[in-house]
Amino acid sequence: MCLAVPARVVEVLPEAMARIDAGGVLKDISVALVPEVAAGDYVIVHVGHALGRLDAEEAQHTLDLIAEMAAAGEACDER
Amino acid sequence: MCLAVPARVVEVLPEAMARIDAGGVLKDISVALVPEVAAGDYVIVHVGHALGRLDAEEAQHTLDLIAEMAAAGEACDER
Amino acid sequence: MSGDATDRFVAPFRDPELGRRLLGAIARAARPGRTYALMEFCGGHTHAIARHGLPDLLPAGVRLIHGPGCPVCVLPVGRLDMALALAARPEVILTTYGDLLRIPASGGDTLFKARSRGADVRMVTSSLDAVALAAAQPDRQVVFMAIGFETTTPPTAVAVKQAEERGLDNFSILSNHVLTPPAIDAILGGSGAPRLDGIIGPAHVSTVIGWGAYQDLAARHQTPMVIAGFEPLDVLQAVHDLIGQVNAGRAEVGNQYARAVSRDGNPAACALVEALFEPRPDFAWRGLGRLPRSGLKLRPAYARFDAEARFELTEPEGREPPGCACGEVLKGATEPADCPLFATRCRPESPVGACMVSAEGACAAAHGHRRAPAAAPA
Amino acid sequence: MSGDATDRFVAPFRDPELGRRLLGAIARAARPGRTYALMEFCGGHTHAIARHGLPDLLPAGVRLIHGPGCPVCVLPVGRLDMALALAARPEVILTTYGDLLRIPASGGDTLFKARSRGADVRMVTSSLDAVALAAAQPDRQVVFMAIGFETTTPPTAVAVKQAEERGLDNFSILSNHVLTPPAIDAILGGSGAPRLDGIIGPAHVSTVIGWGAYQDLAARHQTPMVIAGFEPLDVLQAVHDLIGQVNAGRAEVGNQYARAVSRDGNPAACALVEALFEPRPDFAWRGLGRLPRSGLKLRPAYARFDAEARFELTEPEGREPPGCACGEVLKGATEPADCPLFATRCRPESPVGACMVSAEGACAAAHGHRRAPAAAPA
Amino acid sequence: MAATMTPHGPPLDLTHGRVEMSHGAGGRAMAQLIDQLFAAAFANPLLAQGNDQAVFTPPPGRLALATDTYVIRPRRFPGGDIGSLAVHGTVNDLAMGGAEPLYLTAGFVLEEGLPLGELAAIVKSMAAAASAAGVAIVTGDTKVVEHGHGDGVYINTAGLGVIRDPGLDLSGANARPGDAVLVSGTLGDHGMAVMAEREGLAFDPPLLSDSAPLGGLVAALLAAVPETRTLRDPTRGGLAATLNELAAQSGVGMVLEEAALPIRPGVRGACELLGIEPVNVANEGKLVAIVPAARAEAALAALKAHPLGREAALIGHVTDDAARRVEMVTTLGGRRVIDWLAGEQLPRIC
Amino acid sequence: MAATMTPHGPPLDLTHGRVEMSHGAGGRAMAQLIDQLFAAAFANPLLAQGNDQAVFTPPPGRLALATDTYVIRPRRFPGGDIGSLAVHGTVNDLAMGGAEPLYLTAGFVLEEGLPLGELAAIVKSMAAAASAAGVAIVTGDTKVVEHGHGDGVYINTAGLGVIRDPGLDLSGANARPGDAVLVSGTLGDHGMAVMAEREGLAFDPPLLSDSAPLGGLVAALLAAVPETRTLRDPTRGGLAATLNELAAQSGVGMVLEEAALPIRPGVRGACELLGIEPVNVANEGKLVAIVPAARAEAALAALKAHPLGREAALIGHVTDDAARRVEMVTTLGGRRVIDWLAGEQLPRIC
Ligand code: SF4
Ligand code: SF4
Ligand SMILES: [Mg+2]
Ligand SMILES: [Mg+2]
Ligand SMILES: [Mg+2]
Ligand SMILES: [Mg+2]
Ligand SMILES: [Mg+2]
Ligand SMILES: [Mg+2]
Ligand SMILES: [Mg+2]
Ligand SMILES: [Mg+2]
Ligand SMILES: [Mg+2]
Ligand SMILES: [Mg+2]
Repeated sequence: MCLAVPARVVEVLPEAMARIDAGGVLKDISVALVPEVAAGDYVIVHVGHALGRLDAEEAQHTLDLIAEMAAAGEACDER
Repeated sequence: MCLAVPARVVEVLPEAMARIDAGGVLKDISVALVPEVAAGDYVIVHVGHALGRLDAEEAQHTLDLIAEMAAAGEACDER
Repeated sequence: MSGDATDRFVAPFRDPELGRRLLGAIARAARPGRTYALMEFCGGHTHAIARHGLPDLLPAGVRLIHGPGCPVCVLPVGRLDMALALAARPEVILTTYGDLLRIPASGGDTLFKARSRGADVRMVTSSLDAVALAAAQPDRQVVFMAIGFETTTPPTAVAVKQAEERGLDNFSILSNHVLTPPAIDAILGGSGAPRLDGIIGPAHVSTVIGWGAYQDLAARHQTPMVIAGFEPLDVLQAVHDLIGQVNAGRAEVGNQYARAVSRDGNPAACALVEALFEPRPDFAWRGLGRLPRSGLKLRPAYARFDAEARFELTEPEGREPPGCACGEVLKGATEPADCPLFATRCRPESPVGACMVSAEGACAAAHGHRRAPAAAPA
Repeated sequence: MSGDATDRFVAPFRDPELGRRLLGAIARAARPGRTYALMEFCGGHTHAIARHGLPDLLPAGVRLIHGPGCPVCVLPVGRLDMALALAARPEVILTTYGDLLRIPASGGDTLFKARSRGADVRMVTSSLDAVALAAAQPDRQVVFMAIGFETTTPPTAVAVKQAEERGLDNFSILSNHVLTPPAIDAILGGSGAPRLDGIIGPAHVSTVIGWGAYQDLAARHQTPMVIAGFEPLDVLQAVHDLIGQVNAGRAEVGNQYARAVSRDGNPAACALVEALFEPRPDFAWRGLGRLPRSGLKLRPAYARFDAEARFELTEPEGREPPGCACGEVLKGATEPADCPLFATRCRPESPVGACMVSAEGACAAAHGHRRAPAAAPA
Repeated sequence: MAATMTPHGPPLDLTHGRVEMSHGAGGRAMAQLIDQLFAAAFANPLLAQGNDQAVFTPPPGRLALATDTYVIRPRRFPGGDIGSLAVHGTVNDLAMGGAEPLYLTAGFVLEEGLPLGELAAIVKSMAAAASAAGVAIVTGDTKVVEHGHGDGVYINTAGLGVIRDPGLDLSGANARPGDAVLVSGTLGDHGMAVMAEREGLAFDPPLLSDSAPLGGLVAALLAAVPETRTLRDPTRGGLAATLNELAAQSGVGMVLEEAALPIRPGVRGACELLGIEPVNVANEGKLVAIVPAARAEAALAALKAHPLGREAALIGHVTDDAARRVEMVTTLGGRRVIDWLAGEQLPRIC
Repeated sequence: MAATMTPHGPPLDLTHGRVEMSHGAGGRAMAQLIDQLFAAAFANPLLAQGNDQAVFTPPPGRLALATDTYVIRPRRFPGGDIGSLAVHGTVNDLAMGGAEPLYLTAGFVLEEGLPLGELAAIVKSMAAAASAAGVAIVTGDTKVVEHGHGDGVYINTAGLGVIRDPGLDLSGANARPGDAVLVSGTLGDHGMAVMAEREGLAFDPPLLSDSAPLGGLVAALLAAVPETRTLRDPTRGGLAATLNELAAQSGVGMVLEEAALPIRPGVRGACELLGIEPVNVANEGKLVAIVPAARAEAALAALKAHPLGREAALIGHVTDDAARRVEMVTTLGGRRVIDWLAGEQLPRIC
């Protein structure tokens, strides 16, 4: 039920709709819940609606944290 | 459109309907147009309705007339 | 007793031996060198004549001419266009007798084509089926496309009466009921029609209205008429009788079909029709034009069952199929085979005109039942 | 740029090498001999864990327990019976998300079975499809069987708003929207549930309501919670973080899913839901019983879009499937494989309970994605 | 369609169960339907191969291949159902080529909502008909369409048969002027039995469809009259369509005797009532045989000696009419053309 | 379906005409449809025999018989239509048995109202596909059902093929523990191309159905690796259904490597969006091959050398799991069972 996928907004359309690209798949969805969205933004898409925006920097930050955590562990192992 | 077939009334049913036998075929039809009809009567059936009663004596009379007419002709021939 | 109605009322009237002798009597009665132009008014007779192969058997001087007595053949295109417009409405289920489904309307459209486009068009074999459908589908509007001569009007009247009694507010009829006497009057009095020596009169129409209904016509036009059944011996006996009247210079109404027809017909049926229907000022017939007081509509008291009132319909100017000689064929002025489209562009599987569709149509009879000339391969 | 959303937000969170190293870090973090009972609340997590085969990879002491976060699994049978009653009405087109069509209602009936009996039940993939259907079929009543957590409620609200703007009088919703905090509260505070060391918190629910919504719960029950995304590295990172909190004796709300979740969520979505919906006094959850203020209905101002008001529905006492342990499974009190019907009478193609139907159901996950024991041949 | 040998949950509920979309989705529900219904009823070694194709070594001789789809409504009718019809119709198309049926394929299009009990009855009837006709159903397919996109069940069968006699040629192009035209029994029984169900007609005495496999009758005829020119089963379109087809194919005409046509009183009566002609009504257990005139009596005797040919009749002869007309001498001695049906008359009789 | 050689009126109106009930009534309208549409497009000597059955002398070898019905919606989809699919699906079922397709039968169920122009396009596509696959459509049948009882057109085809190599045995029962499991290309292209049409999804780059005839690919594989154990086309139910079928039939298990599965990004993306798995999505131009482990590389090379196998991959191996499970090692190194689809997911994709 809570299935949602990341997508890039390709084009904002009239009537609070937008065309998105989710992994090479193009679809028209509602952006009524993210009124400030613009082309190029990343959003999370659920049952035909953008639920919120995705933050690419936060994604990278999370990945860095994971890498650090994993590395720290391994560093410990190496000790 | 004026296709109609002779049938015998097998049974008068409620609501101005009757079961008829038309050459071995049984069907329920309306007898609303021949209110006085009774089982054993012959009727002429058109688009699911009895249109009128058939008179077996008149049928025989017509056949007799035809036979006579045909015979009269042949009698003439033989002369 | 099973089958005894057939044994009494059908089989003897098809008896080959009696038929052979009756044909002999006709051959003897027909005066050599004289032509007897006899019109069978009814499509039912046209069909019977073709089905039993009678034309080949009659003497050369006896010519049978097909009349306009096929209700679907005479229905003008505009009335079919009305039915098509009704059928296109999403709330409407249009019901009608099967004969009508393939008749070409304006531009060659048909109710069958409408159905294939998604319209809800259903064939019924009885007017009461339409009423039952309305009762079963209260959220739809069931329209019965009513058509036919005096034979078929009483069953429609029973249906309307039944809808009234059952309190159905979703049943109505599109009445195309027409009357035979004005048509016969037009044929006998009109221009463009051949001179007729006699008329084989309606069978089941007369069961309802009685043979007396035609007395005035026969006298006025000095043309003999014999009411006849639809079996081959019925037709042959009527032919024999008409030849006799012609030879004797008489112009009476004979009743060959006494087993089913009386002078006054079925009074209960006539009264019911009279109570529900009234003549329109005029009604258009294919081939015969607009004939005064020749069509029936529901009386104002029954207007709620009248689809023309309920759906505010007006009869459009229909476009008759270009090149089709149906109008002339229906008057007996043209033979089907003389129509340039006959058996070439107009064929039973791709009919141009109504007369090629109905089993009682003159062109269909000519194409299907007679020894038709072979068509060129496509 | 095609595919770049996947490249940034999906693929790196499935990286096998990083995953292997993260699993190593978890193994090192988990104290030998200690058990970490962690509940993934969301069905989305249950699904991801099964799909990526994570349980086999975690250290023995780390136990993942499935939570009640599958909206179709927790829906009591009585609500489905209401939907079935609606679907049986001839004027109604019942629309819903595909997940719901196979869920057994009282007596094992389903919306799919209703459809096979002729009911007009249609699957939609967006709430707006239901609105579009209502606009296209003005003569039918389109009911949207709305279901889901805080994630799915805003899309329903958009649909109702759109129906209002378009002036549709044939659109309504049967709201089964429920709230996650009361369910987590019940799990952490209730009896019959296992003692939990930590909770992997909702992903997309939190996108809408923000991670701040769970702070009070974590503190009150002294149970750490980490909001996590639905990718395998998200889940593993959350597990690592929870182990760390447990080891340190902390009970905070962590936010692993920072790329999509903020403290306050999506204010526009929250405001819209607030404007249209209000909490019901209570709402029944399968397994958890009636929880106060845990379900949403439309506010009185929107009652004309509320199918319960429009069709005067009351929630019947549904009959839960006999023998099904879903209620216990949903609380984490029973493992699916310990249900006596699991993989014998209850199978994905003939499910007894909801948990065997939904792709996010614990029993379906256990049957389909794990190394299930082979069933005996029928 | 082959058995999947996969374990299933509880058996199909034939009392209350209905066909659902899942039964055609290629998953467990479909596998269960196939195993418990189709594979169980049609069981034979080739089907049990369980592959996407049945593999076999053909017997010596030429082979014949035929197909028909069955969409009849109602699905059950006096004397048969869509299942038995789907076997008879196709094995008869093989038999008309002188082929002994070997194998059938079966393709089902099921409509969501069909009661599983009714499907089981149809499948059982199909299996019984196949067994009686000596043919094995060796491979198949099941599709499910949404409610409102079918009519319960449509069945396609394709049949493979062997023609053992190397000299046999029964092509419809073989009719020659002077040949005799025979029919193996009464006309229109099937079509009228089906139509009567829809039109609310009953019969006294009852009327049954003639649906039957004709392989044995053909064998008997060919044994007695190996010179037989051609055979065809007058199904959809009735005798009129079949004779017009043969006349066109052979470039000949035909003349029938109306009085010679065998027609049951009930069929004749129903035709009068409905305004149709017995020659346009479908048969499913009759054949038309054209034989050299000199062999007409032998052919008639051979047909009459077989249980399915007891009411066989010599109904006319082939002419050299270049216009390829089929004509009929009426009982009164007139003549008329027997044409194809122009449009529709008896929808869904096969 | 054979040409009737009967004269007709004006030709079919392919611009405005629609299928009417009369086109299936066995009369003139039906004869015209068959002559002008089917017989014209499928023209071949056997069809031209004009009989109820096609008669031929089979080539030496064993024969294979297969059937499928095609009810796909939409009828046209990127990369094909129901006509080409109806040829590919059935010749592929023959090819999976190592049979070279010889003849097809074709049974059409047309819904009243189908535009004749669309039917003509489908028939043309079917004829082109048959010609490309080297198979002749030799007999057929046409039924028309009322509006609301079909979905435009359903097509059944049955196929007869010949297996020329007397020693070839590709039964699904032949898989042995240790064998390699290969797939001839990317998974799910057909099912997703069809589903996307219905769900309003577009693809960048565009996604086409893989629908194609596999006879040539099979011939290339068998030439290189005659020891091939078994072949099957993973159509409805996808790879998961096919492997579970083979596992059940051979009494073995299988283990796949998730990372080895060839899946186009668009298919993967659409699966994520719709919440389905590529292993459950249908293919119509792919095969699964199971070969002895020692021949895996040769088989892969043979597949990759063929235009229809360029993206072939070795995806796993056969195990001796008595529970006949198909499992997958996930990219992270976990394991899960790859089960049949439980219910419906992609209705009407074939
Ligand atoms: S042959 Fe056709 S076109 Fe000519 S008059 Fe008759 S119906 Fe009209
Ligand atoms: S296995 Fe089935 S019956 Fe048992 S708890 Fe799960 S859903 Fe309910
Ligand atoms: Mg008349
Ligand atoms: Mg969830
Ligand atoms: Mg056939
Ligand atoms: Mg046949
Ligand atoms: Mg045949
Ligand atoms: Mg199949
Ligand atoms: Mg197959
Ligand atoms: Mg196949
Ligand atoms: Mg296959
Ligand atoms: Mg056929």
